[in-house]
Amino acid sequence: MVDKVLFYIFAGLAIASAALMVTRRNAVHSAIFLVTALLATAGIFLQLRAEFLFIVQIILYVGGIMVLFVFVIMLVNLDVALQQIQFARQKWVALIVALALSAQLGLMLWSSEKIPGQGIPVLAAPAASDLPPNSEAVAQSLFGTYLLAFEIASVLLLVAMIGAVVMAKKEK
Amino acid sequence: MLPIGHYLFLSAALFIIGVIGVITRRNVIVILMSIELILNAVNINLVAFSRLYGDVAGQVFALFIIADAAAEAAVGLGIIIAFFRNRETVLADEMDLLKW
Amino acid sequence: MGPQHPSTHGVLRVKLKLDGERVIGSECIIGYLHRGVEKIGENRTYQQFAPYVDRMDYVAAVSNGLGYCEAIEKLLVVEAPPRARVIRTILTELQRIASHLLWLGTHALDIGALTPLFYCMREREEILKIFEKYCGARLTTHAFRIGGLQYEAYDTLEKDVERFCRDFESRVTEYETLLTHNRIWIGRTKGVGILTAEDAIAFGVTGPVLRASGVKWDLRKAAPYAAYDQYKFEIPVGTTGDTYDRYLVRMEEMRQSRLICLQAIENIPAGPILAKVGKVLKPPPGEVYHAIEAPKGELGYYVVSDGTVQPYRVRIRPPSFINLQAFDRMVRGHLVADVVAIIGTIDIVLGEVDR
Amino acid sequence: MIQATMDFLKLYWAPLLCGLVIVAVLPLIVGYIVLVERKLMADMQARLGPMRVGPHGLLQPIADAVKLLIKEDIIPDNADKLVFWLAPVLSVGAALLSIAGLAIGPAFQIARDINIGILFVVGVSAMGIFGIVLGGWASNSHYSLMGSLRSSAQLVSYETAAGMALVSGLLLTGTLNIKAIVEAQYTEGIWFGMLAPVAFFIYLVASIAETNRAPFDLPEAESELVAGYMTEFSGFRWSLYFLAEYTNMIVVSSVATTLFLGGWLRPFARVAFFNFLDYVPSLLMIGVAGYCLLRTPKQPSRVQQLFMLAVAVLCFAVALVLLAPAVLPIAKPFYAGIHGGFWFIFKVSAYIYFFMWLRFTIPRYRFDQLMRLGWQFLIPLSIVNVLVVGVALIVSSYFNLHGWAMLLVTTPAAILALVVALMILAAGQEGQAGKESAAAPDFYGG
Repeated sequence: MVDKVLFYIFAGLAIASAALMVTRRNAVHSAIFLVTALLATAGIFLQLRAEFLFIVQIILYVGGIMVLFVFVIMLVNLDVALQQIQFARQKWVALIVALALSAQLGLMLWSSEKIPGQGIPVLAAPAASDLPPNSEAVAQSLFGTYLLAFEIASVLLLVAMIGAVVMAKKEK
Repeated sequence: MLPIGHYLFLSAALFIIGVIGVITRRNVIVILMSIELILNAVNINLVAFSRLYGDVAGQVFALFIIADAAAEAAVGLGIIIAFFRNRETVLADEMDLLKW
Repeated sequence: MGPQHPSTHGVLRVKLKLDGERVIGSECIIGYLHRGVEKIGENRTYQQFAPYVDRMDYVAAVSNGLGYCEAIEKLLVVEAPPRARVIRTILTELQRIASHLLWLGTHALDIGALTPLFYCMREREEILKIFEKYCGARLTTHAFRIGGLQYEAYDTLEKDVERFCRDFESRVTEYETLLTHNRIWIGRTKGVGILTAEDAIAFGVTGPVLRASGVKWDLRKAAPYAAYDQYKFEIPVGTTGDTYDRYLVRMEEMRQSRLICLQAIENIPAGPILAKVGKVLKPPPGEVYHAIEAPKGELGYYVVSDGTVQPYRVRIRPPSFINLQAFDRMVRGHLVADVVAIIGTIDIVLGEVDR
Repeated sequence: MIQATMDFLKLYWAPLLCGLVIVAVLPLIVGYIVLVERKLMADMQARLGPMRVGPHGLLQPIADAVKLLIKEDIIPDNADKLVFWLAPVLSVGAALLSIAGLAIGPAFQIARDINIGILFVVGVSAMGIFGIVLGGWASNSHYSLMGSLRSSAQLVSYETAAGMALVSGLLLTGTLNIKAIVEAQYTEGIWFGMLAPVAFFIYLVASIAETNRAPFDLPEAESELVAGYMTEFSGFRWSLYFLAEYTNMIVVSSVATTLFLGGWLRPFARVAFFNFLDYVPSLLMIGVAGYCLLRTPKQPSRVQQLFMLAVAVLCFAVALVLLAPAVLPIAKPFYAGIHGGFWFIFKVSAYIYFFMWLRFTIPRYRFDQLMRLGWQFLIPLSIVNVLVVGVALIVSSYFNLHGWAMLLVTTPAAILALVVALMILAAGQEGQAGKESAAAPDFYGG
């Protein structure tokens, strides 16, 4: 019962703040709403018993990336960006794309119950208690089966760091 | 653990809002933010299925996506700063010159 | 940095030209505390002008008074009696310690160390008590008269000064332990605001700032006045002329002043305290320039008399005003945070700069 | 629906209640920490500190709180209302939320043993940066924007150093759960601060920088930035920031106590010889009560004497409560809870005392020195330290040494880390000497 209530709170919060983020004129306001959306998603991770991901999401996404975003928004002095109109003319194009997308996804969700065998396997999810302690499990698989992927990801981060530094360096 | 449909619907909604954001907004920073939102929608799906099958691989993959999002944000913002310093603008429309 | 600013030791406005964080150029705008002391001097009698002199460098009022009185005595070709000269030396040296204490407290506060300020104030309180017992006033004392002293030394003067000097030595070492070898203090002051010896001489900078740049010049030795020729003391000299050296020079000066006081109170000669100077002073027409070593530097008085009761012209050479000129050379190339440290280290008092 | 909420309440009434108590009591605790700080500062500076409100200024925090509440709440014109309101709330929220993860004693923990304990606390307190950045931005004055950018840059860079220091600490514990960490220190019989002294030192320095205090309180105490990001906030909003800063201080010191100083363990917890230490807490409180009794007659006014008497009686009662488990057999089960709580609070206050002590004695770093220290010295050192502690652990598990014996391996490891630190320093120094411009201060000269 608690799960259901929690899920609806977080889901509603996520969708509302995502919508607000897209529509806000002021970049800082949209950044704040994105932060609320990210926190709501973190809440959903928690509801799905993925605590490690919950805390990684908070530290890395909200504590790291969003701070970077707010930094850049402040460095790009706001008054210049504000006067420029924020919304592109392709409003209609966006609407059509959104409708097509939602139709497709809706069809997929709806059809899953109807057409036997194709839909999503409705399994009984394992009870929360017998799940292995989350962070240990993540650690085992991260450094066990996916060690190579882990190394590649670290190389990727290294490249990104170098790129960012080169990009943003002041030409002496 | 609610039936999986709820999570799918939620991530679909977030995905759509992200796409709308990318298309309609002119401010490059907000476009980058919408891309972050799309990545987040994907994460929800991954974690939902990993919880459904009880296999933690989904969460590990979500971890990699977050790492990638961090890398992408860092480079993206670097480009924006470099670009803003030259052209004093942050709007996607005005980034039309191939060589500024 | 506006006139009303927490760390500019009074009303000094500094216009900084910045490139990001670095200071490219600076311009000091003064005059906020200009009271036209010199113009007032021209229509006051010699005795009446003496209290104005204390209001100039309000942190070291006693040495201002000493400079002015000795200049007029030179004009009148009158010699203050030996007893008056010794007591004058003691009081001036105490004032030097008090002025350096105030400098140390505020300078350390600007750089962030909170506690030295209160320790310095505690010591300075002792000195001000001695002044109060002697001449009734703590800050603008007007302790001296032309030709000697107004008040006889109160009976426990020797004992008070001796008690103060006895435990002052441990206090100075206390400040040293707090600051001198403190890595952050060194980081903030070493190599900051460097003034080479040539620049110092070119700018006409005097006092501890000059001595820290390596030039061994102190009026108490070069042109001894009052009773300084009777006492032995060294002149501390720095090497690189940065903020850290100025800090060391001033700390050493406090110790030397303490030695002078100890030597002085051993034998205060008996005798009159006021030379025979008439009620109405009419110095013969002529001019005199007399300079003394004030805590901030060379404080000079150029007095022109036209034979009447009032001086024709009184020109005062304030050390702070001239040290301030070297400020721009020192600040160039430093960060904004260093500007605060540099203002502190040249130890200026705006009353003296603006007059 | 009611039935659902009923069992929800039955399940979670304890944490909800504790959460409520914490949020109510915390401003008072912070108020008294501020009073202690002012008294300590005065004591070190040969003066008395607040004496006027209540005996020995004991009622000063209440007076401050009331003053802050009734102060006029100025909002700068064309400031961004939403963000201006949100920033301090975000800051305090993050700080209070991270308190929930902490464990005061074995019994008293709001979020009952979350699997990711310490990480949760560090992660959530990382959210505080938003409060500062947005606060600086919302009051749209150039100075506070610069101040907020500087302080958030400082926070972000020192968080990495603190994080890496925690990692090397967590290598020893093997788990993130706070209760398990302290139990691990109990089984090992030695505090991890001794096993990984370099990590403890790095975390100490990084935590000072993270809470914007002592030599690193640059952004708000800088002479030309006046009060940094807090300038435009007045009255209640400012007190929220103030509350956030002190709560962060409590959080950071309790994380350090849990991980490095053995949480709620009595020093030498397992050694029977030191059992007399159980009586120390109550003796201490009796001493305090005695001192208060001594001072009561000297109080100027009647009401202050009564107040002092009340304080004395209170301390005496606490002494009795502390004495009970050590003496009476029936109170044995409460032993861990009460004594644990006392030792935890004792260690946290010792840590905070060190914070304050630093603040009064040493001057302030300049911003570029501060960042240089963070990036060029602390972060590389903490990474090297993780490596060194890891190697030490493998070696000690190879010889399966435990407890004090592990010191044989970890102390050489610590010395190795220090040698590396000196090398980093020396390298840093050449870099300085290389730069010819007079402006670059000789960072580690003398």
